[in-house]
Amino acid sequence: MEAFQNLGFWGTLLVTIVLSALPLVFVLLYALVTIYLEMKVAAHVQDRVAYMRTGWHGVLQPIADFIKLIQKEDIISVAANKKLFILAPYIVFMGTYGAYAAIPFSSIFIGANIDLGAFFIIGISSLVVVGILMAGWASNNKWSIFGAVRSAAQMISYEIPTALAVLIAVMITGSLNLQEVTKFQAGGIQNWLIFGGPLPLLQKILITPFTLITFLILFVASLAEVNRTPFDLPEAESELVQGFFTEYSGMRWALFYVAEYANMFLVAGVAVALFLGGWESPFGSFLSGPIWGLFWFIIKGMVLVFLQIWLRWTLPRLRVDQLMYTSWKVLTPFLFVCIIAIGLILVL
Amino acid sequence: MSETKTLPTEYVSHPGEIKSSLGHTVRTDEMIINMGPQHPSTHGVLRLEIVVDGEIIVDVIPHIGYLHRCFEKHAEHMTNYQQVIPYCDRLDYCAAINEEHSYVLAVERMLKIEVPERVEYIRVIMAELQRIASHLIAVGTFGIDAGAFTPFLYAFHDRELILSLFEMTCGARLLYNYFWIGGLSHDLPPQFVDKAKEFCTYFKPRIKEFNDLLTYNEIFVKRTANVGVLPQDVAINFACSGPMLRGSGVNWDLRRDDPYSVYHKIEWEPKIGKGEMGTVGDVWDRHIVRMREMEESVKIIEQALAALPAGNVQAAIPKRIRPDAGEIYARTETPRGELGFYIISDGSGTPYRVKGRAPAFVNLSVLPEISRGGMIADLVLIAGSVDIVLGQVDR
Amino acid sequence: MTAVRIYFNNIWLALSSIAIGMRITMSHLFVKSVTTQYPDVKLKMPERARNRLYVNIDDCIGCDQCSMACPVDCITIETIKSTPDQDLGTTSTGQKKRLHVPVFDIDIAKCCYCGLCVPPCPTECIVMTDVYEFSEFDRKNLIYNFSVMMPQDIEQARAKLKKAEEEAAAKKAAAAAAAAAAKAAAPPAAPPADKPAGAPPSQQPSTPASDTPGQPGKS
Amino acid sequence: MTAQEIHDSLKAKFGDAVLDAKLDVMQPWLSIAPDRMKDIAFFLRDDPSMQFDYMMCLSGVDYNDGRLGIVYHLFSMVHRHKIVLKAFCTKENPHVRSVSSVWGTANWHEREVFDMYGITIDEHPDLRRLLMPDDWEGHPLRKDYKVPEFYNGMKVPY
Repeated sequence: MEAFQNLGFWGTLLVTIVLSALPLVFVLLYALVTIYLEMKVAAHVQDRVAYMRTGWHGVLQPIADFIKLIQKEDIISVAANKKLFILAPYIVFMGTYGAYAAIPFSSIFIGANIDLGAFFIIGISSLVVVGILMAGWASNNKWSIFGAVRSAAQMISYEIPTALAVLIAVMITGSLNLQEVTKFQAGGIQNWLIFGGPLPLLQKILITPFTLITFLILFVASLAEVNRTPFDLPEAESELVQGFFTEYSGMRWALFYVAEYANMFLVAGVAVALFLGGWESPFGSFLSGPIWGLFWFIIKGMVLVFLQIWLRWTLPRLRVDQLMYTSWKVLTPFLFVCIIAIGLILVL
Repeated sequence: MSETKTLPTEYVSHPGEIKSSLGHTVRTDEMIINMGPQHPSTHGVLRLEIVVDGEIIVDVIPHIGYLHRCFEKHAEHMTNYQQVIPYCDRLDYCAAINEEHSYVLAVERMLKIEVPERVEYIRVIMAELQRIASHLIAVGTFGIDAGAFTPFLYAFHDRELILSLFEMTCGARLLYNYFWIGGLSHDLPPQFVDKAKEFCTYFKPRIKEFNDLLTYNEIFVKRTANVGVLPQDVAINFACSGPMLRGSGVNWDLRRDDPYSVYHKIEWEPKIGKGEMGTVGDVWDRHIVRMREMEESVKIIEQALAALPAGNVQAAIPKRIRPDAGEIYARTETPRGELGFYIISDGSGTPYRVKGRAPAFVNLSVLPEISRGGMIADLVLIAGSVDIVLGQVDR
Repeated sequence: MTAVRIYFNNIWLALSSIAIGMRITMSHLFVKSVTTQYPDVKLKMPERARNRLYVNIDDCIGCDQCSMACPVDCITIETIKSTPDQDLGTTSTGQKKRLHVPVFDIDIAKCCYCGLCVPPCPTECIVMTDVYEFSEFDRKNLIYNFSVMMPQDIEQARAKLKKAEEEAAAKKAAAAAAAAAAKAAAPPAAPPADKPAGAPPSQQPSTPASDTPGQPGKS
Repeated sequence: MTAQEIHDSLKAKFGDAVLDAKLDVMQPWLSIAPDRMKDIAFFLRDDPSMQFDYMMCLSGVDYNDGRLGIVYHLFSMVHRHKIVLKAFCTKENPHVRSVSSVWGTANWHEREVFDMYGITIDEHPDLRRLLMPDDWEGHPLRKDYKVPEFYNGMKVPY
């Protein structure tokens, strides 16, 4: 970013636009890939083959789907609140996409290298809740409002464990800047925060079980944040038809869809940056560098995304009260224990 | 048969009692929601009018009849008894053989004819294969209701294998018209016995895998245990049958207790719910009863295949079937429970009155009793555990 | 204490059962899929497959048995009696055909594929084939006309039958008149001839109607 | 208990409410006065020697001689005996007392009988049509039923 310091107003504007569009390109490409991946994983897990007709093994199917969605008629039901109905998908997408600003893709590429990166991500992704509530309310459909209210309750509940897990990483690294957190974990796989980070040996051995648990909890909480199985209650198709986007179709629906997939990578990215060494190579300085950094970051993120997909096609769904139970009575207390333990170990 | 508790003199349901599954009483404005007729988890065109208090169900009012196809009227207007069988198939399209079995049994009892033993054995094999196929749909879709999609497709794959066996035997995959009055439409094809045995050996580990993947999954257990508890006395009072009744711990199976065909020559036992994960008669119990019944069915099939006698597959019956004037109620154990046919004959070649006592219809009528106080997510599971087939409910 | 144990036990159960589930799904990820790519790959239908009905109209004797057996009334058969001078040939089973079959329609949209029409057929001319792909854009196309009689042939056959019947009726009337006359003449008379008009036709030589056998097909 | 014994004890207790009986057929049946149906049902369910706790089936029948009827197939899970009860009523005045407070399952069955045969079930808690639409005219399973030409402007016979 330092390279673009003195470019004048127009130059800065241009650079800003280009730089901020880069993640968008990434998100769209990634969404296509992940939709394909999800369908293929789902199919093979279920002994099927999924798309086979559009291109080699159906690789062009997500694009075909996208074209179809663009062409679809834009339906807004008469009883809907039109303004909010139209606005909601954009807000959801904005909430997700805004958070990409603070995701460190590589040592030289981060949208906005702000010192409060982790904090910013937690804050801005809460905007998604507003969008979802808006969508549910504006649809004027009882199932939609159910989905929206469930979603709001769920996301707000699960922000707590997420924030606490982030807090633990921040305690160890001493920085909220994700770029700094990543750099802290340089030097290979053994220095990742999930294995205690580059601490003295005794501390590292003591801290490792707690960081492992923290990472697990962060992952579970992030599943709930993105409404994935087993926490997909807001859009539980067997109960609420399609939840808050029952009434949406065509491009608006696609926007929700892309936002959901973007969110999947977002939470994976946060977990990677905090606990899995971000863009650092797992082999120390071997295969490291800005481009390799980007590669490692995306690979690590995609592994977590694959894990989410894998879980989705394995597990049944929780009930609302069990969802709350998991958050408040399991994840949060465990994290408190972890915070205290890690704090004590760190001052040791 | 376990002892039944005494009921109050006049049984009235209590819609007023609301207790959330969280344990405390919550009161806010009630909302009426329509679930169905087009809803992913009503298994057809069932409409449930739900009065909810937040997510907690105050009352459920089922509305049925969207799939009413005038079975009884049709049956009265056929030209002979044989023609009713294809219509019987369509009552419960997931377990057509069992429907045929019940109807054919009723007519044969009216005619007072004995069918050859080979026919009885083939009927048992087919009925049990069909029971497995039907239970596979039941547990598979139940998995979908709980949010797990993958077990459903595993179940469907195994079901396809059974359907292929049927197709090989009688040419149809779903609606067979295979049991005819006094016999069968075709004898078994030569390679059937081997293929069926092959299927049995293949299927046993699959049940275990299904159980590991879904039944004993902790999330699934927590979702289903202690939900939709159907007490024994209510189950009997509402004449529930099949896995519904056995799930409530009543040791009752028509195959053993009102014997027909050759079930009495085969070693097997009915499976009942024991409340392993929660209360006796909860949703999980009904699910596990189905899972275990499939294992029993495999046992029955294996024994029947081993004991299959040679012989004719059509008893000597008059060309024109004319039972003496009279009436009969014959019942068999279908995957969903007791299916009875009440047939009145006036001595002509056409049935005067055919009433189908559909187990899904009767089991569904208890739904409001067991779903009050649960959540919407519970209702989905309870409705799934009743295992309704709307074709049978609406006839 | 038990509450604490249950709490941790639940967490353990949840994690372990999730792990078991994930192991199962992962193992299936690398198993060959069981589905077939339908329009490209088709499963072989078994011998007894019951799908589209086919009528070998050459063998049909117009006995109406299949139509009677059908529980959904999807078979419509109309027949015209042949006059004895016509030779309609025999079926492949050697049975003599006595009826013209001007209409043999099967509404395959109504057909329920129960197979009840197949066994009653005395000449085994109605069979269920293994063809299962016959969707149509127009419902009318699902009414299969198996009869191969040309309209003019039908007309001709009808006319012939009518003529024969009329002649028979005339003969009957003449016979009745004769009988009545005889009755009038002699009081202990025979019972009056009051037979229906559709009685067996009389002997009347004429040219046989052209019978055009051909491939039955749908319109 | 055999059908004869059931018949005798009912006769002893309810006297003329048992109108008729046919005990020598495959499934013996008793004919009950329709207005006494409920009392007899309670007796049959609760009497320790009867305990007919399971209603297998409840069907309406049109006998095509001016009579309509409801046939109750009862079964005891405890004693494992069966009995068939019949309640006849006339087409002009079709009334039978409800047994849905005795056997819960009778609720829907009786609604179906009301729907299909037009027999008014007295004291039924929720007597609405079950299978047919609420505004349907006529009772389809009666033998003299004529299919209407139109229903809400839609042609009925397809």
